[in-house]
Amino acid sequence: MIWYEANLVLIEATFINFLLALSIQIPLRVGVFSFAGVGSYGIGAYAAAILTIRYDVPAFAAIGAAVVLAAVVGYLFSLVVARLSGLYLAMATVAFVLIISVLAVNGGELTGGAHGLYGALSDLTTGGVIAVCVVVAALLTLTERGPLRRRIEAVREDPELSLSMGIGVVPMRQLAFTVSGALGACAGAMNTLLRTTVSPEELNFHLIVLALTMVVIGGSRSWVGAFIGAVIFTWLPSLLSVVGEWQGVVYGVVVVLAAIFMPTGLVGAVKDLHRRIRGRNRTVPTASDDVKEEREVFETLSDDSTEGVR
Amino acid sequence: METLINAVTLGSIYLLFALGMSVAWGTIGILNFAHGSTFMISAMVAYYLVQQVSLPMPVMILIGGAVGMLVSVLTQALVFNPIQRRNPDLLKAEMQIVVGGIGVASVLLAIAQNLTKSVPFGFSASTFTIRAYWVGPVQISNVQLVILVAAAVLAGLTAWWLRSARAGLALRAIGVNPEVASLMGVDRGRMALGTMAAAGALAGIAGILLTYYLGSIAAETGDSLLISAFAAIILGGVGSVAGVVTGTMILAFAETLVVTHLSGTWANAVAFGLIFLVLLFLPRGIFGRKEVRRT
Amino acid sequence: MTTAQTAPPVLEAEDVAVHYGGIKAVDGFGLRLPAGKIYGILGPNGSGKSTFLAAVTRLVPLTRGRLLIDGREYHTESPTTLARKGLARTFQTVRLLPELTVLENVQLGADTNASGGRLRSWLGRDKPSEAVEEAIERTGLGDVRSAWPGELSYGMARRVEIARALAARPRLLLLDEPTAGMNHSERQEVSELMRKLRDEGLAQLIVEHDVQMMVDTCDHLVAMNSGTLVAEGSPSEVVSHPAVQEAYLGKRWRSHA
Amino acid sequence: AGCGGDPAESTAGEGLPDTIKVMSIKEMTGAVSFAGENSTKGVDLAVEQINEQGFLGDTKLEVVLEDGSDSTQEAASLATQAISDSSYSAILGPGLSSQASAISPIAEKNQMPVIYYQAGSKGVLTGDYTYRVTAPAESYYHIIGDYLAEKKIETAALLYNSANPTLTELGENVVPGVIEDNGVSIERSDTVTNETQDFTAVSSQIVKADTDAVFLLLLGPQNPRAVSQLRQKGYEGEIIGMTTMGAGNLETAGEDAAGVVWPSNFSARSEAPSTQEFVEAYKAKYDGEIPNNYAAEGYDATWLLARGIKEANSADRVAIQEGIAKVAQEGFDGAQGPLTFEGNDVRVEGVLASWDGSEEIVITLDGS
Amino acid sequence: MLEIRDLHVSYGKIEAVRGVSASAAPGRITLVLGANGAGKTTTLRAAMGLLPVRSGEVVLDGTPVTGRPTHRIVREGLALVPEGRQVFAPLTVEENLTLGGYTVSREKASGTLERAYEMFPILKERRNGPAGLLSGGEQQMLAFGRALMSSPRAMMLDEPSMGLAPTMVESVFGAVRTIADSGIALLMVEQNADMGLEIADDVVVVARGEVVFSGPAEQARRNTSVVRAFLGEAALGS
Ligand SMILES: Nc1ncnc2c1ncn2[C@@H]1O[C@H](COP(=O)(O)OP(=O)(O)OP(=O)(O)O)[C@@H](O)[C@H]1O
Ligand SMILES: Nc1ncnc2c1ncn2[C@@H]1O[C@H](COP(=O)(O)OP(=O)(O)OP(=O)(O)O)[C@@H](O)[C@H]1O
Ligand SMILES: [Mg+2]
Ligand SMILES: [Mg+2]
Repeated sequence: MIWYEANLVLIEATFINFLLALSIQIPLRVGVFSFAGVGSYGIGAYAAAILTIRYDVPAFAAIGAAVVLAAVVGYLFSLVVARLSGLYLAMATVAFVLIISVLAVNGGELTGGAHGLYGALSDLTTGGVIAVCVVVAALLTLTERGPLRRRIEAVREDPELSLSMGIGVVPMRQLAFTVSGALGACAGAMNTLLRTTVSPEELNFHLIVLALTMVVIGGSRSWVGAFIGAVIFTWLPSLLSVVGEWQGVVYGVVVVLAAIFMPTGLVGAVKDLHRRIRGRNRTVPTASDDVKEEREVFETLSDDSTEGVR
Repeated sequence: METLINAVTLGSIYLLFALGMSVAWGTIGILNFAHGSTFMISAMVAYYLVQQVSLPMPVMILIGGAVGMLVSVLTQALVFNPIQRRNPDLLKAEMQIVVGGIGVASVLLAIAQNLTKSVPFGFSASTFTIRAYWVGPVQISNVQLVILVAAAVLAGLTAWWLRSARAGLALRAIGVNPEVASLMGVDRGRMALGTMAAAGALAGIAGILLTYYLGSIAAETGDSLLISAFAAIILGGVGSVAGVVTGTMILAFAETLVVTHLSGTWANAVAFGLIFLVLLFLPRGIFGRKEVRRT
Repeated sequence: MTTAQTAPPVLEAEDVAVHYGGIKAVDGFGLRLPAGKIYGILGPNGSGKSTFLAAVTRLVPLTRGRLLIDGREYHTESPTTLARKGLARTFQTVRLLPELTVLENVQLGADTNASGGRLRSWLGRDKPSEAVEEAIERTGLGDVRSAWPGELSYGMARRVEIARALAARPRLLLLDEPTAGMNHSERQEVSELMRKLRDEGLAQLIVEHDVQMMVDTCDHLVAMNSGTLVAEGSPSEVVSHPAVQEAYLGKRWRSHA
Repeated sequence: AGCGGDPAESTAGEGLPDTIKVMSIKEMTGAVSFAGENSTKGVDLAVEQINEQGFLGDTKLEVVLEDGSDSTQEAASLATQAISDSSYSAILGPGLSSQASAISPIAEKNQMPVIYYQAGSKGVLTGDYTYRVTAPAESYYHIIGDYLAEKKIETAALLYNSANPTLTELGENVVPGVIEDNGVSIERSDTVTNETQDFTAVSSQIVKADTDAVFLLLLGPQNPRAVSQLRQKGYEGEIIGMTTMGAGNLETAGEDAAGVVWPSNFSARSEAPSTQEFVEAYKAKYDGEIPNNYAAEGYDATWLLARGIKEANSADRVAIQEGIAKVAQEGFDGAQGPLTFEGNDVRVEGVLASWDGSEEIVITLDGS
Repeated sequence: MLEIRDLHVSYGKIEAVRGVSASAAPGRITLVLGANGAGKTTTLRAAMGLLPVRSGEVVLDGTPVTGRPTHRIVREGLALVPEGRQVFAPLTVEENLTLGGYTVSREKASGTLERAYEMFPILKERRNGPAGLLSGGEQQMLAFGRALMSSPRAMMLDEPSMGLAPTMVESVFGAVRTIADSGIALLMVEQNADMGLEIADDVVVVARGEVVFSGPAEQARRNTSVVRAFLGEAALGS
């Protein structure tokens, strides 16, 4: 219990980061390299802060409103960037994030300018945050099995093939942007309400980098990966403080090693292992008898010589 | 007019920085997020050297280039190459490479922050002194001149090499399909190492010149340049030297104009808004090759 | 089968053209595919066969022309609606999803027309349907159903493609070089399968360079060259057509005719 | 926690335990480690003095240093750890506004006294439990007035970082007010952001405006660049800055920066006796090193806390808070000179610091 | 002379090739036949250094090249036309061909470039267009032409006729014969057994990762019934 209280900030941050990581991971799963979720994080953070400070809206109503707003923005954004793909799209979304942060700095009264907003006191509890995450994870589980998973795989790996098989690629992508916006905003809003403040400094390139690192190292195909990534990168800095001034170096080395040795993320690494074990037990569809038979057939062919036949 | 020169100088700095990154990315498909730290570490090593012995600018440039090359080659050999070996599919490896680069960048940044405590450092101990000249009504300094010339020459050389030399073609082939490139007799490992060496040297040179020009840089300087460079490369279109040149210049002009006529606060918004707009109309940047895809 | 004669053709394409800048990949080609028949398209490399299939499946925009399924035009509809109307296809290159097993790849085909509401089909329990099992069995993929596409030989991968299309239980099947990379006995198996499917009422349009197999399999052949139609008719008519012989068939076939 | 010093069991006025434990959350790594490092030196010096003097009687003050780096989450997490560990009586807080704003509500809710340094943003001091020992520049910036008069400055340009709350506040409200109060007109006002590296374009504009003075309100590392580039562009007027010019930040600009002045909350050359005492002690402890403002603030923060504890005569957090409040009402002489408080926020007289090309000096104006 | 001796290749625990031997002498064509999944492609890729060899040897003109990196093997004079075309899609046709001649001198390359264009005029027509937009058959021609560019001493072809129209198959096979006659050793995997046998000098039949027959093509042609039994009725045409 003491441990829980002492590390409450990190525990909460783990779940917030989990949602943030998901907002990057969801588009990635359908093959869209988008960081717009980080921008939604900002939208959600500010929306929740403004609603709480100015209008005294209850926590879950503020979060809900922020989520809806960001989901709509996410959807509209997907319409705007419909023609973009790959790293070009990634750049456009980075631009989106940075523009949002500039807007926050220049938002005057509304956003509190460079100071940001503070005093967003609410009744959001850690339990509430965890409950939201559990619901999100449960919903995502449904997308990771059966037909929906296959559709998502198809849209990511081969959009054209998906089309010819009756899978709407464009709606799927729009949905991904919308969900990503909602999740990002949820993370941002809850973080603001837990910390009671938001400042434009939070919305920077490092947040993008953090979100990406969590997803890639945890695993980009399943919410479990995002969760593992969130756990690692929320707690790693604290754990590393034992190495003192060189913690930054150790942190970097850990990231590098993970990138090299876990090409499909931690979750992928576990799956690969499982696959390998399964592969060991699978026998080649070969029966030596068959070969023998075939060889006998050919013996007759080489009536005068069996040269070359082993 | 002076604004023009200032903008072109800023553009040239971005260019020097982005050039190496663009070449590595556009050819062998390595998007190196440690490019900024490589740049910064080169300047930092040169700084520690120049504190010991007062060195002239050309020597400093050589040192910076050498350090950048070394760092970059080590990054390739120890991080990117193992990633690619384990993941022959370039597209799949792309993300790992980005994250690996982020890791390397944090290592280098942490080292530099530790050593300098993030206090800015400069080359005031170098024998080089900055002089400003008046060319008609325009003022231009000797560092600006060096930067302009260096950027033009290096960009020209890179473009020529990529276009005419067979090695340039081989590099692009590696970027498309490393396995088939090796079937053509291309030594992928060596080519990649060579490219990264060149990219690193460019980063190092940019680090030295920028430090002279700004007077000082700090450990975090490389990171802020990284986003700008990334943006400029995308804006111009990946894999084209003309693209990087255009991209960096547009970015520099936009920023300069905003800073001088509007307000620095909006510089980022305008620059990135511009990139956003351009991408909406040209989804693969200004000089980007169209994606070859057919049914 | 009198209805087949009176009913409109399953697929009708009229004066289809697809131009890429100066390149006229297809330039005024068309055919009428009745229900329960196998039609084949022959033509030299680069004559526009694959492009025609892409146009028919709405994956590339038409420069001009008319497309009809069951007598109804569909130029403006998306490829997805076509799939739901019972059109399935394979591609000239192998396009399996690397992170799904063979079974899952085939299941993907069946997902298109899974019965029940969309929500149920997305979220419900997931057991290989009858159509999937049948497709796997008919293409002889039983042994490798749990393998990953990367582990398959080329010919095996092609079968998975066919199985995936079959799993959708289509009414109209378009096949682009389905047997490339298979040896003769394997081709014969595929050919037999197609004929059996035809007898079950499936209309098929096949593009293939194995003339012998085409002659054995198809009810009707259409020959194209440079994006246009050069000959049409029964297999024997078409292979003995001088223009086809000249542009397409090798010496072996020429001497045959 | 078994020993008699468990503050959870002691109540106000019950006397002090053998040791009082305090957590010091400082940025020892990352982008602002120079601040954490120097501040910590000041804290260490103060702790040494307090314990040697027996300022708290037999009670020893124990400061546990934790690295909050430049991460908000880390700093907030450390604060929670301190709060939930009942052996901690108070927190010497971090210097980044973002970190402080995250800690303040937690501290307030859990009644944990925190004393920040730097952290100039508005949202930092929101309740009774949080204090700050760095006076906002606006409270002493007016001392530049005499300098403006002496130098007969009539026109000025302004360049500030609009992404940083403290600097924005200065650039938008405080400095223009001070300037205009002194009859100087502002000809230009430009802004840059945290990422700005290149000041040439804006320098050209400022040179063109040809003002008598330019005010630079920038981040530490930006200062030498802006100064060098202004001078390279041929700017010859006065350059006036703020505290970020201190702490050796102008060193890399060398000669270019000679003559730059700024109102500062602290200068080692200040004549205030308590400052000189601090400087001497500091030099003695750290091999003749001259303390900068971060060190002075760390020192003052620690002394404020120690005084508060003595006043409270208890290790109880609530009592300590009340003790600090009492000390704050009276003020005291610290490294930054005579300190007074406005609410929970410190006020100092301020000095006019200047860079003479190789080191920091203090300017005393003899005119008017 | 290209010799593959007792090659074993595995994918993890799966043994795909279990002791395959095949050889091709200069000026001769060895045809490799076998069902889908027999291990033909695996053999060629392993010989080329694209897959790790578990045991066995690959010898080119007396020099063992087993286990060397692919680009070194190419420089030794062995070329592979990979299965499934594998052209560099975004590069132009001419750039693809130029890359094929990466290991030889410029003069020599420009000579072979002309030869390739002569053989496949469509490539010349499209030389400045991206290779990825070519039709399937056109890409196959490009892949073949590209391998020619390196002027190898020995060449391995993995189903060169796949996706080619009959006339094209004839001209490619004609070209293969011509190349062999110029003194190059050829190892060719083909599913088109009847046409393959017409130009081949030797035959190796692989089944489930093992060689079940190897001998002169003449023998196979004479005993058509056996080949039929194995490859199916249609194997030798009707
Ligand atoms: N997107 C495109 N852009 C430019 N040209 C194209 C494009 N798609 C196809 N072509 C060209 O159009 C022509 C027809 O191509 P298509 O793939 O339809 O031929 P095909 O008949 O299927 O040939 P094959 O039998 O070799 O597969 C080819 O010359 C090809 O290069
Ligand atoms: N990457 C892989 N991992 C595991 N097994 C593989 C892999 N690649 C091929 N195999 C298996 O190895 C065996 C031989 O495959 P290979 O591709 O060599 O056959 P092939 O003779 O070329 O067949 P085809 O005529 O269909 O091209 C097959 O059983 C195949 O499933
Ligand atoms: Mg085709
Ligand atoms: Mg094969």
